[in-house]
Amino acid sequence: MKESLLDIVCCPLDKHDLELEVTEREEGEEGEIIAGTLTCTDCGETYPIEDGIPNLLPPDMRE
Amino acid sequence: MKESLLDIVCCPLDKHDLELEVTEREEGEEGEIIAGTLTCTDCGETYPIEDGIPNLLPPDMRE
Amino acid sequence: MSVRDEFDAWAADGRDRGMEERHWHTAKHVLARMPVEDGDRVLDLGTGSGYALRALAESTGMTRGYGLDGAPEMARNAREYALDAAPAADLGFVVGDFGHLPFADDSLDHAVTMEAFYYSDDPDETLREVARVLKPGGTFYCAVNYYEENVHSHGWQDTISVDMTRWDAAQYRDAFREAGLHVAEQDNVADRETDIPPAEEFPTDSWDTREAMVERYRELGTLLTVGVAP
Amino acid sequence: MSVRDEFDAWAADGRDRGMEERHWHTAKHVLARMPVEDGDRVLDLGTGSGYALRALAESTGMTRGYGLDGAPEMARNAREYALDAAPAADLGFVVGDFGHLPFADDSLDHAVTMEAFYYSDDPDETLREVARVLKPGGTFYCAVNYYEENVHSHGWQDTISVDMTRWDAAQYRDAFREAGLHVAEQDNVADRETDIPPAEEFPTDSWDTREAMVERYRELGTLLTVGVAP
Ligand SMILES: Nc1ncnc2c1ncn2[C@@H]1O[C@H](CSCC[C@H](N)C(=O)O)[C@@H](O)[C@H]1O
Ligand SMILES: Nc1ncnc2c1ncn2[C@@H]1O[C@H](CSCC[C@H](N)C(=O)O)[C@@H](O)[C@H]1O
Repeated sequence: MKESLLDIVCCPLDKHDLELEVTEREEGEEGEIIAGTLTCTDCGETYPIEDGIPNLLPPDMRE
Repeated sequence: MKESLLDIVCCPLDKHDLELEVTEREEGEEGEIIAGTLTCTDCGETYPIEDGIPNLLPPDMRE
Repeated sequence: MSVRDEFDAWAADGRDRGMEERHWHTAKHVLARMPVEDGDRVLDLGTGSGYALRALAESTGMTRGYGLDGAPEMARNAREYALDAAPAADLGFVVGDFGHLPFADDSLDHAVTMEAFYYSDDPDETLREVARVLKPGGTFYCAVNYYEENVHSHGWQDTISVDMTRWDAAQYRDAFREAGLHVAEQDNVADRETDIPPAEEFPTDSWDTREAMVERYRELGTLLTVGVAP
Repeated sequence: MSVRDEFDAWAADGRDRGMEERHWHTAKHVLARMPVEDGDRVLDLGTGSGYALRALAESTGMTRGYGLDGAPEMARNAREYALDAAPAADLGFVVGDFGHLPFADDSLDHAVTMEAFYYSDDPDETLREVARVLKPGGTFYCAVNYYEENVHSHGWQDTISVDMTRWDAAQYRDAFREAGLHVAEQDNVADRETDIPPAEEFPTDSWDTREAMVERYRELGTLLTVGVAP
C-alpha cells in the first residue's frame, strides 16, 4: 500500500484514524509499504499489512 | 389546462403565485380550462390561456 | 428570428412528427433510465410533439407531465396528439421560455429535455432555473445531438436562425455543477436504428463515407448528461 | 462458508479472470457512464480481479483507485494484475467487508460495484456505509446480474455457499433512498457480445431456447442502479 492511503483509511469498527507502523518497505522514495500494522488511535485494534495489502476486515471476520 | 396546474405554476418573472380567471371551460366536473387569464398576485402581469394552453412567456417575448 | 417564428413554422409543416420519429431512436433509451416513481411530476423542456411525456405516461406511474415549449404551434400540436393518443394521461402543455420557467421552486420530481437545450438563450440561466424547480433528489436528463464532439452536427447552425450553444461533454458537466446540480452520469447513447447502407452505396446525398455515418449514429449518438438536485 | 473461503478458492483457480472477461461485456458500458474527473478518488467494492479500476485509470483522470475485497486472494491477484498492466496508475487494494468500510466519511468521489453487491451480509447497511464514505455529489454505480427480474439468474444461489440477496429493480431504488442516496438512474445494460448461437443449435448445455438466451443477455442484461450522495 501507498502511504497516501492513510489520508482516507480508518478503523472499520469505529471509523477513527489509524496509525502506521512499517516493518518492510519497498526501495525508492515513494516505496510502497509491504508489511507492517495499522493501529486504531481510538480502540487500539491492530490490522496487519501483508504483501502490500492491509487487511481491514473487522477482527472477528479475519478468520 | 387542468386546474391542478395552479399547484405548481407561477409567474415566469418573479415566481409569485398566479390567480386564475376562467372565460371558457370544458363540460364535466373536471373539465379543462379552455380560455381565461392567469394574473400574477405580486406584479399584476397577466398571461392568456388560449385553446387550453397558458402562454407563460415573459410578456416581452410574447411577440 | 425568434424561437417562436422558427419553430412555429416547423410545427406547421409537420417537422415536429419527423423529429419525434428520428429522436425516438435514442430518446427511448434515455427515458427508460429515468427513475420515475408512481405519483411523480415530470417536466419536458422544448417538448416538440410531446412524445417524451406520452411515452413516460405509458411506461411509468408518472402522475402529471408538463410539456413546455416556446413555440405556441408546437404546444398546440403536442396537446392534440396527447388528447388523441393518451387521453387518460394527465399531460399539460404550456408556452414558456427555458430561461424563465413558470414553475414554483421544488415543484417537480424530474425534468427531461431532448434535442432542445442548446437553443436556450442563456444555457447557464436555464440550468439554474432547472435546479430551482426540481425537488431535492430530482433528476435532469439533458440529451443533445448537437455538441462539440459530434463534428457531424456542426453544420446545423447554418440551417437554423436561432443561435445554438455547442458545448463539449466536459462543458456540460462543468455547467451543471456551476448551476448547483450534481452530475450523476454522462453517456453517448447510440442510435442503432437509423439505417446505414452498405459500403458500396457511399457517397450518399448526406454522407461521404460509411465510417462517418457509423461514427455519427452508432458511436457518438446522443450525448446524455444527468444532473441531480442536491 | 465465508466470503473469504468461497472467493479465495475462486481466485486460486482463475475464476477472477473468467469473471472479468464475462462481466466486461456490460461493465465497460457502466464504467463509461461514470462522471469521473481528473483528481477523483474511486472505490470498487468486491473488486475481484480489479479490472474496473484498471479501466478507469486508463480512460479517465482518476487519481487514485481503491479496490476492496473480502477475499485476500482476490486482493492479492488484483494487486499483481494492476502492477503488471497499469504500473503507472495509483491503485491500491484492501481486504475489507462491505458492511464495515475502512474509509473516512466524505472521503471518496465515486464508488462502483460490479456483480458483488448482493453478497453483502446486510445490503442496507452496505448502502449506508457507501452513503457515508461518498462526498456530497459522489455517485454509486451498482451493477448486478443476479436480481429478481432476471429469472435466468435465480439458480445461481444453489451453486454458491454465500447467502445472496435477490432484490427487484424497485427494491434497489427504495433501498438506495432509504440509505440516504438519491436515485439518479436505473437501467438494464445489454450484453451484446456474449455469442448467441443460431436457433437450430438449441437446446444447448445451458439454454433450452434461443429466446431465453436473448432475453437474458440482450434484454435483461445487467441491472444498473445509480445513487448520488446529497
Ligand atoms: N428558449 C426556448 N424556450 C422554450 N422552448 C424552446 C426554446 N428554444 C427552443 N425551444 C423548443 O425546443 C424544441 C426543439 S426541437 C425538439 C423537440 C422534441 N423534444 C424532440 O425531441 O423532437 C422546439 O419545439 C422549440 O420550439
Ligand atoms: N461482504 C463482502 N465484502 C467484501 N467483498 C465481498 C463481500 N462479498 C463478496 N465479496 C467479493 O465480491 C467479489 C464478487 S465477484 C465479482 C468480482 C468483480 N467485481 C467482477 O465483476 O468480476 C468477490 O471477489 C468476493 O470476494
